Amino acid sequence: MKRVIYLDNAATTKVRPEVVEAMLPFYTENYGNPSSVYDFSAPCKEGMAHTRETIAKALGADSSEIYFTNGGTESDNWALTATAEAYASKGRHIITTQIEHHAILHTGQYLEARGFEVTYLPVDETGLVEIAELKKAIRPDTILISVMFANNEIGTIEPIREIGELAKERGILFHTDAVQAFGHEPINVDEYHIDMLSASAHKLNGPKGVGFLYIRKGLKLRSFIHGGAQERKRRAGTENVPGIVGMGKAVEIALAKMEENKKKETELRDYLIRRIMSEVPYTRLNGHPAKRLSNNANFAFQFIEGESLLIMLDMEGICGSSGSACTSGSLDPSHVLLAIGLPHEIAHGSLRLTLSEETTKEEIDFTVDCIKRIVERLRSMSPLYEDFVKSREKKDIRL
Amino acid sequence: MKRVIYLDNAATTKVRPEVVEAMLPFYTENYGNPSSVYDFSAPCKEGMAHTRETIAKALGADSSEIYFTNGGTESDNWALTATAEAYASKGRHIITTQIEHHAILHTGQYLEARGFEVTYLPVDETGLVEIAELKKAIRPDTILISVMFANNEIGTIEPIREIGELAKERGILFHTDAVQAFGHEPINVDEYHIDMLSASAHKLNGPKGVGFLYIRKGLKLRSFIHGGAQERKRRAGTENVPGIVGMGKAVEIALAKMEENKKKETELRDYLIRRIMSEVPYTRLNGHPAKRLSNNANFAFQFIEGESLLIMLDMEGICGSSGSACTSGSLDPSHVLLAIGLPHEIAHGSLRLTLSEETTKEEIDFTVDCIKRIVERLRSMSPLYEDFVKSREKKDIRL
Amino acid sequence: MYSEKVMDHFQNPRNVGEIENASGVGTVGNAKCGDIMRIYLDIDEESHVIRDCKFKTFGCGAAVATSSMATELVKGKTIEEAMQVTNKAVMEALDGLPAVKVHCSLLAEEAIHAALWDYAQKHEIRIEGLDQPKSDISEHDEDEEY
Amino acid sequence: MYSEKVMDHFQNPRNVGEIENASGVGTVGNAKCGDIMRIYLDIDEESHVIRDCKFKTFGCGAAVATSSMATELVKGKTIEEAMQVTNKAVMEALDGLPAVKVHCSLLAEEAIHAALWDYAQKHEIRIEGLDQPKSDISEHDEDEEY
Ligand SMILES: Cc1ncc(COP(=O)(O)O)c(C=O)c1O
Ligand SMILES: Cc1ncc(COP(=O)(O)O)c(C=O)c1O
Repeated sequence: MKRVIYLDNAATTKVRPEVVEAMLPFYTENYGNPSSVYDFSAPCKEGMAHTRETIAKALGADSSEIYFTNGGTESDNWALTATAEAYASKGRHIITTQIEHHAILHTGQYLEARGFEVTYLPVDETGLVEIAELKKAIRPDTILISVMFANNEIGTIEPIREIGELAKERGILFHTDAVQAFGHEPINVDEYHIDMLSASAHKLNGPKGVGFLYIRKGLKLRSFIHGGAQERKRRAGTENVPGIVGMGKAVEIALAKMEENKKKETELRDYLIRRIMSEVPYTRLNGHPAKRLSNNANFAFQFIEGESLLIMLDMEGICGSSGSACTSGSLDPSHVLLAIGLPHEIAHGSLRLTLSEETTKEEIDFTVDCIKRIVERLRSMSPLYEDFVKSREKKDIRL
Repeated sequence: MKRVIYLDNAATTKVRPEVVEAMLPFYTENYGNPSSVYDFSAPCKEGMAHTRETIAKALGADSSEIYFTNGGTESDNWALTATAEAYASKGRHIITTQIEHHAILHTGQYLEARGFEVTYLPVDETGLVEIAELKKAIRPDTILISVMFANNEIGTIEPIREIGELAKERGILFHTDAVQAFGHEPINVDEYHIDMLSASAHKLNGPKGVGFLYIRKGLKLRSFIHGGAQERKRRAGTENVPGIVGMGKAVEIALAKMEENKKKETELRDYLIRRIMSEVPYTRLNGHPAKRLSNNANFAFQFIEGESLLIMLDMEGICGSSGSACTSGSLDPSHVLLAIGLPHEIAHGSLRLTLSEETTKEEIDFTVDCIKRIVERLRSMSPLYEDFVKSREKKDIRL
Repeated sequence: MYSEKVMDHFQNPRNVGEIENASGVGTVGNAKCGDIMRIYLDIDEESHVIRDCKFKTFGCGAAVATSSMATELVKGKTIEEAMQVTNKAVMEALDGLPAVKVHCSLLAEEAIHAALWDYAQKHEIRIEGLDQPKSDISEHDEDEEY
Repeated sequence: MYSEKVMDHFQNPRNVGEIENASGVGTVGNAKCGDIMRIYLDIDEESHVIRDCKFKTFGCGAAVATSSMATELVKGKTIEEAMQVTNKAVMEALDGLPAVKVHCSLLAEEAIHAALWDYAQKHEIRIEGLDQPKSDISEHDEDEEY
């Protein structure tokens, strides 16, 4: 089998063996429906309760504030649509940012088509939301601010505490899409004044198809999916018990190893960035130099297009991404890269590499060597590079 | 460990070992994001495509008409809300039945609060929808008929083909909640004129937290969960690849064993019904005598209440249900039993036993013996039984 | 879902049965809400001491257990003392009940009161603090509201 | 996602490069849609035969592969024959393209036409069926619409 260097941990992660082990008994032994009264279902209820407590503890929340969902996208949809509906009598204005995940942006559009107004805040060239801009955007009828904890493409970590404080001061609800941050960065919902928080298990070495929404006690949100009385009547549908148990285990381990992994990944990532920036000319580092997820590196290589780069890396067994995974196949360049001010042709040439605790220095070295070679090759085929070289030659002649 | 006799297969089922085996590689080996371009994600795409084809073949549909969801509840929510929205300009009237699952009923209420009109058709005393009633309910502004394929409590199989034909004739869309029927009863969407169909993997020995919605080609339904471009832009969110692969395997096996299992379960179920009806006096069989799911038996034991019965059965290791699992903890008697005309006190005393291919005659015999003893005991404690006996004695004296 | 005490009183209910020619009988609840309790009291007319107490209950595990516990709590007590046996006392004695089952303990209190009322009517006495029982007890709404 | 033929032409693109003093050069596409193709033609002025053809492309795998295939298909052909090389022909020669990538084949056709237009302008001739190329090609919408 071909060796694979997996550097796309922002797209999804490998499930830990301990997580799979924790899930297994819930398929063929403790397979009961957690809503049932009999004893046979007790392990399901206990398993779910344990996950709820683990997550609550991780966030400094109460376990009754954790609602299991199918993933980050559902959590985001729920938070926005239910808040809009519950607080429509107070106002119909929502503030979010231009660099949110599509799960937020498209839900925002859905609400706009239904009579809500959504402000999409710009960000600075590092991807940071500016508090001054946020302040300007707040109106008397603003009911919700939704700003992601960390961006999935460029890794920028937003000033969540300041935003939370401002939201609280103004009596506006605050939701954060922490799909990329939860389990990777320390988060405390009280310290940061977070009212709602979305997360997804498969971004922290847990299984796909399970996530949660934290909803602060007292918020009057309707359910998003209607039916049975599960999740204290707020989220209907037979619960994905193995998935929930797996998520609990994944969160437990992620928290225990957070500091160690952050340190390790930051070092390796910085090494990667240093090598690329010094060895590949006409390259830009996207995102914030310091306020960024410890495993995220995002480069823009001028004059080349990202998909070709990805395919060539793939032929070497290297998994990376250009834009976010969900929008692959789309012809638009990443909305995030455009929002931080990149011109189209440069936005098209971006490469995101996201490390895991298993990534080695040797893998990084191999990857950098491949990138150098491939970028050079693609530039030699690029009409944009040809034009650039020719105009530079002209200038040289003129000088 | 206590021996468990699991007779609650309508609530959820044991996952087949073959299904778990099919899922396992997708946790720790083929863990890629199916939206990614690199080769590493190819097995994910193939696994998903295989499931889509398996399901399509099972339904006589095209694989492009199968959309993966998080389960039956989401599928039901999606079908109803998206149809309502897409066809609102044509009309705002929806027809469903009084015996649907809460996933339909509560979504119906949700739509009623948003300006739609919903007719909840009555059923006859066996749980069958009457075509004459349906005809009467149809109006020029009716846009959707949603009738479940088979009822989850009493097992009655509805006249889906006739309903489908009528819907087609009148140019009305037809959705069926086949959560209890898919994988257990043969279904062909063209023969039955089904436009949308909901199903859930965990009801057919697949994993919890995954299901699908069949949407006939040409229907213009919006997505229910907004975000990335997954499922041809109709269902956002990173796909639950292991779950989808597991569902495929479960469907494959369910179809291969359908005839054999139906025969086996029907025989054993009929034996159970015969013994209970002849050995426990003042008992009623709920549902249709013949048109019922092959694994479903539902009894109403007069003068006793279902939860006490369940707990006492549980102490013997027998898992059954009273009403549907989702509504346990609720004080209301089952809406299904009320809809077939049972008075409250009898509706409260119902017991649903649903068999699997693993159920043995010996388990059934033990269960019947326990039921006889427990029903007798509970009746001896029941004021209703006391009144009944006294009034009978009076009558006897009078005679 | 139930405490051990509840399970014990459900599995081994105390004082199940009838009392022939009881001093007072009370039946509360209704089939709609799924619980019916009937309490029989044998009361010493001189001392007003509840000499015996039996019950029959149609209902869930909690209904049976609260009936059983309520009969235990009033047995041997005077009418006045029995009037102090509240639903809270019954719940505490059972180490608590799930929120959705609290109404069962109210029903048990009500059943005792109904039997005492019957006794009072028959003997044309007034019992301090006792009003005519509702023929059935209204459902108390589930705890949480979203 | 790509056929073997596409992958082959992407990995080993034919005719990459420039032609100095080319008879015709055409550049189409734009950075916004993410694909830019430039085609160089060396055309025999007598016979109107395309003696050589080279390309440079900024774009995805399909863009590179269609450029490569398009140059292969027109090389050695007369201008009139080259005018018959449609995007369908390019796609077929590549054993198909994913639906979202069909626009790349249109772009390749357009690039050939742009280079031919350039040749025609320089030589003040008219090529049957050739109109002035759009400076860039509009994005063709994705196949499905929901
Ligand atoms: C008829 C019917 N519809 C819908 C559902 C909901 O399915 P799920 O719980 O998998 O979301 C069920 C099962 O609970 C059911 O029996
Ligand atoms: C920031 C962010 N939000 C939301 C999501 C959606 O999560 P999921 O795909 O698990 O539904 C993702 C990942 O794709 C993400 O990175």
